Amino acid sequence: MNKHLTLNPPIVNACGILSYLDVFERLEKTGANFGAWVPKSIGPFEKQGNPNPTIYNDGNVMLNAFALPTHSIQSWINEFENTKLKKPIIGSVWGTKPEDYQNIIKKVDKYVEAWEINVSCPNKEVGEKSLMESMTEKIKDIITPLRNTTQKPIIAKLSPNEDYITITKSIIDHVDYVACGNTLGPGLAIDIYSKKPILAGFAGGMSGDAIKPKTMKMVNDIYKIASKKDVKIIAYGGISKWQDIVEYAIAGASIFGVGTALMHKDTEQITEYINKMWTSVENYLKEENTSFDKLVGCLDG
Amino acid sequence: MNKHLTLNPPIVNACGILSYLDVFERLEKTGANFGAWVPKSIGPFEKQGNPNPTIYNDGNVMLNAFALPTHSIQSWINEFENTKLKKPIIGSVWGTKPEDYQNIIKKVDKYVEAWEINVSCPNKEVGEKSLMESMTEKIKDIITPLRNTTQKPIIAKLSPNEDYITITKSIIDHVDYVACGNTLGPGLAIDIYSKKPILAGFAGGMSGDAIKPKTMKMVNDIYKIASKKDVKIIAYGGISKWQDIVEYAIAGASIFGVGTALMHKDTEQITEYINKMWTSVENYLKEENTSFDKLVGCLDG
Amino acid sequence: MDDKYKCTKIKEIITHNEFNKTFVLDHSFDEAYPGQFAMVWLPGIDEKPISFSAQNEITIKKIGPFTKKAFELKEGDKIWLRGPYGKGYKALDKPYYVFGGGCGIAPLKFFIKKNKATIKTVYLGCRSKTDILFLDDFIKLAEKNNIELTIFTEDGSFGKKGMITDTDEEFSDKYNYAICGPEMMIKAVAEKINIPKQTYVSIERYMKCAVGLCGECSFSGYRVCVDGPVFSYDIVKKLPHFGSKRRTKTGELIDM
Amino acid sequence: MDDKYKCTKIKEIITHNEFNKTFVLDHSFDEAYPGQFAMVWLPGIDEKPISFSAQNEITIKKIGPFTKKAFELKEGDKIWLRGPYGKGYKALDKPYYVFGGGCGIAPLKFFIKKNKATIKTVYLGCRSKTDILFLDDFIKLAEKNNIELTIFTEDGSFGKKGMITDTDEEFSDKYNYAICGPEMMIKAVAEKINIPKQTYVSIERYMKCAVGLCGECSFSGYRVCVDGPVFSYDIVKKLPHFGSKRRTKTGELIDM
Ligand SMILES: Cc1cc2nc3c(=O)[nH]c(=O)nc-3n(C[C@H](O)[C@H](O)[C@H](O)COP(=O)(O)OP(=O)(O)OC[C@H]3O[C@@H](n4cnc5c(N)ncnc54)[C@H](O)[C@@H]3O)c2cc1C
Ligand SMILES: Cc1cc2nc3c(=O)[nH]c(=O)nc-3n(C[C@H](O)[C@H](O)[C@H](O)COP(=O)(O)OP(=O)(O)OC[C@H]3O[C@@H](n4cnc5c(N)ncnc54)[C@H](O)[C@@H]3O)c2cc1C
Ligand SMILES: Cc1cc2nc3c(=O)[nH]c(=O)nc-3n(C[C@H](O)[C@H](O)[C@H](O)COP(=O)(O)O)c2cc1C
Ligand SMILES: Cc1cc2nc3c(=O)[nH]c(=O)nc-3n(C[C@H](O)[C@H](O)[C@H](O)COP(=O)(O)O)c2cc1C
Ligand code: FES
Ligand code: FES
Repeated sequence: MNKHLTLNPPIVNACGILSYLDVFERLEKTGANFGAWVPKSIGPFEKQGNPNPTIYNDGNVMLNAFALPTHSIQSWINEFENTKLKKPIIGSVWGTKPEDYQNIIKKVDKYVEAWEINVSCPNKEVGEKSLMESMTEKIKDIITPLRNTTQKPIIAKLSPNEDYITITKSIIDHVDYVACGNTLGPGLAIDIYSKKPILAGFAGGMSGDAIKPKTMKMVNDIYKIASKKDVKIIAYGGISKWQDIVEYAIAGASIFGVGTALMHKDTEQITEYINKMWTSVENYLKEENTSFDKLVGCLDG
Repeated sequence: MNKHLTLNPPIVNACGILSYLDVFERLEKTGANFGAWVPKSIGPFEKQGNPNPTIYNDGNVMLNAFALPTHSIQSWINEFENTKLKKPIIGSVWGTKPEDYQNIIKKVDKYVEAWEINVSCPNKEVGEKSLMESMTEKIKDIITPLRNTTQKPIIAKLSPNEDYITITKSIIDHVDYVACGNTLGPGLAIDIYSKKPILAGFAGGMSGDAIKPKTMKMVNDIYKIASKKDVKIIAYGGISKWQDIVEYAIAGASIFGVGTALMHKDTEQITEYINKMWTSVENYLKEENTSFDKLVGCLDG
Repeated sequence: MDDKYKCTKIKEIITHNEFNKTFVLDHSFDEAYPGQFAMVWLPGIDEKPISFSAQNEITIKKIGPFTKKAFELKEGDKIWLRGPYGKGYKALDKPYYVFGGGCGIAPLKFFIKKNKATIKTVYLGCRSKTDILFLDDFIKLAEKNNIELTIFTEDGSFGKKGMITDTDEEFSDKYNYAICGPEMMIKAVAEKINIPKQTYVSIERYMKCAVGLCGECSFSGYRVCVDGPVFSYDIVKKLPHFGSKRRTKTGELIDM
Repeated sequence: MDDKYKCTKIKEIITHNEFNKTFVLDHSFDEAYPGQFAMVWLPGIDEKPISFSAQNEITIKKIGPFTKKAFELKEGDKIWLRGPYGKGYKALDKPYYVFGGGCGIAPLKFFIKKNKATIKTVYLGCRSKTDILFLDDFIKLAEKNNIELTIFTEDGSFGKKGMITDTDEEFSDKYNYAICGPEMMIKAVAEKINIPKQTYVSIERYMKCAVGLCGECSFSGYRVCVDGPVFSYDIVKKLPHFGSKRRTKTGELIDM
């Protein structure tokens, strides 16, 4: 029997967006009704990530090349110890080898309700190789031992840039959720006056509305495998309006992460935006005379 | 010595856009200054492609699942025989096996100035398998014999969805150009009221502004290989303003194809739009005190 | 600009005769003007261009698989449209003569309602009385707005007996002329009028994208979806495909 | 809305002293208002938040690698900015007292120029006369617009000798208060005024995205780039990080 979360509403922030517990607390105080919070991916060693520019929004696509800045596990624990958050926390973790994941999960396990295993960041640090090469075997080796590391639900966050069907099949018996997906690409933006790449990290993962159709296909492809194994889907990719949530639900997702769409919004605006989003989904369910459970995966095609 | 085209300006329509010789003639008569014309991909047997809807534009991304409709080679030849086009024609060809490509090229060779080898369409026809699986070996087998089939420049149009670096290396000695790239994805769009996929072909290739950063990365990655072998690059993907042409040139491209950006434009509007685009590039070159040749591939990063 | 579908409901169905139905929609396309069309989608079936016969109305003639499916729709059913698309009939400086034949009558009803004051004369031509769509509307519109209305039926079951081209009226360049109907009828009427610069006609070709990209709807190189469907007859009459050639779903150019 | 860079040229450089320069730009950010900032990019180097000191002006204090590089720029050189970002100082119902310290004087010059009629009094506090940026502008602005101007220098080289908090003026709730400067100075001045609801202060934190996404600039959970940089002191004074904690480039929360 797989373990699933009951989130109310089933909306979370995408990992790397808002990022810190104090930001989540501020949003809870303002009344923002997220169903759970996903702090920035925790890594095995302190690092600053890339210098600025770390993002570039050309009006159509968001690129980011943060390259996973992270502080020490101890200073993360200090933050977890002191938090007054009411909603559950989904921990995100990254590493360069299976032991990294296990070590972090062991140390931080008691502070979170589920673990999102980030094996899909497409970004590189300047001069470095890719932080995580998403090869099937490597991902399998990372994910498989984790059932012995934690009792919490395990979410594999996969990349839309890899052969995600083969990867999903190789891990499906060891996870409770598949998260589809991380950023697309990576993509390159060039400044025509300096003739240099805009991002200090050269290329960056693509996110926002622009990637939605690709992630939608990924959700539906993986749903066809996962639904037979009691594995659920989290959708991340270009969710910006209530219709996107409905669309992802029809494709097979049951939790929805909002990332790039929160851009340019202050605390009050995020609160209003998120709360209206779920109300609108509920109105749709009423009008269409259906339920959320019936909607999930009902794609007729 | 590789064979290269001299196009003035180095701007073409993307294949599958405008598509027919009479449309190109109309644009020439109206004064639209394209440097060459690329008719719809010619295939080995008559087929209608998918039923409608064949496109879906959600405002951020264009999806299409035409699935390569094509009429008989003889009726293509009739059109070529009767055309009054002044600008050169770049033939596009697709098939399901190497012989398909060779047959079509032999029959149509005298009407075109170059051949674009489409080995990258991500679309499927309803109920069919993918029309072309872009596996490295298959592409190599398609491209390699073509030097013996035609004396015209050979352009391999590759997909951004595959391991294009490995593919490029396998064919680089047998082509004059690499075209980057075909549509991304494919992506899925779902109608939330019918709960059906919008495209009759289920999923569709993504195009337009949304895919530009990915194709830009592809152009630059392939330029690094191709520039050592006297192979040039054609850029297709989200070109919608003169700045995009400059950006692709800096990344390494020397011919530029415009597709989705022509959406919603009538004949007069396309004419004005295209003619202004190249003038603006020339103004930039003057202001920046540089030349087009110096620009190509000058990315400093 | 996006090309999203508007999913709306059918408020009312007007059955004109065995082959023609008008679907009144819940949603009004306020930007639509006469001569423009929508891409009408029936999920799982197909999607086809259909002209607006009012801002919230389309009129469909049953001729093949898609239109047959449309005829199975009931009041209250959902229907999907994207658009409006294309160039329609414009209100110009001079008053109009309007000529409608067959199913082409429907968009002209929209044109006349929108431009009552600038319509001088309406000619309608049909096989028989039952084929005259919106007959009552036309009669009322003509009476109220002082519009001359002349109707020809081939079988003489209403109005004058004969073809629309049987009129012996002389046409002057003090007027504009709008024609909508089968391509052969357009040709015959426009030649009879013989003032091509002031004559506007609506052309149909097979459509896929409807946004000017695919070229499938090419009419001697004009893309009907963006350059038309309404063209000046001055352009149309010189085009080799006019009344003669069209492209099929494969893109092949064949005789009409 | 996009976040593209505006590549503009440096029209003029004003060297205030060893550590402060103002860059006058060819391009005017017409939407920018006082207290807002731009992300200033030097390609190949880094990108940092800098406040507008006019619609076409930024003032930079040399303190580290980025600002050092900026100081190497010459007139005519290109410079890249995106923005304006954040919430600035608003013109409100009641007239303003304005308090500027150190580099914080620059954005306040912009505020005063934009809102001349509603400024009652300006206090500036600096270590020494050479540190008072835009001194001539302030004197002229004060004279022309009947604004009281009081300047404190720690070494007494201009105006009154002492700290800005050494004033013995009594502050009433008939006014609004704008403070810009180092966090400790903000705290001292705001506590002295003691009318938090009518006091607006500008906060700095390390920034990466500047569009509210990454959370790096969190100031007790407020994202300075979108919720600030200008906040009501009523909010700020209750925040545990005020004057006490900031996040580093790794995201770690450390003592200031
Ligand atoms: C701009 C435009 C506006 C239109 N407005 C209307 C309208 O208001 N009401 C309406 O009923 N129909 C209209 N049509 C035509 C309508 O799109 C077709 O009748 C419909 O596509 C037929 O679909 P089907 O599957 O029922 O029949 P099909 O099997 O597709 O067609 C049946 C027969 O009609 C011919 N045909 C189909 N489409 C066309 C075409 N576009 N041009 C010429 N011949 C064709 C076919 O060759 C075949 O012989 C319009 C078409 C265009 C291009
Ligand atoms: C909203 C906002 C507006 C600003 N406006 C201006 C301005 O108008 N003019 C100007 O000169 N500077 C301004 N700054 C500060 C400016 O961004 C930093 O001084 C600059 O980033 C320093 O870069 P550096 O590489 O030169 O030095 P760094 O090596 O990055 O910094 C040198 C020292 O300053 C500290 N520091 C750096 N940035 C900050 C910060 N944001 N908050 C607190 N301490 C910091 C570091 O810890 C270090 O001790 C502003 C900052 C913000 C957040
Ligand atoms: C600025 C930024 C930082 C991100 N950081 C992380 C991260 O640390 N870990 C991770 O798993 N995903 C990260 N992502 C990916 C997002 O969680 C999400 O998968 C992706 O952005 C797609 O969702 P969106 O289109 O709603 O933004 C980041 C994305 C952005 C834009
Ligand atoms: C409607 C449509 C039809 C297309 N048909 C073809 C085709 O037949 N052959 C081909 O090689 N590419 C085809 N493409 C891909 C384009 O040539 C081009 O590579 C892609 O759309 C990216 O360019 P854009 O973003 O400018 O549209 C098609 C694209 C679209 C949108
Ligand atoms: S239908 Fe007109 S161009 Fe595609
Ligand atoms: S700098 Fe990223 S949220 Fe403020």
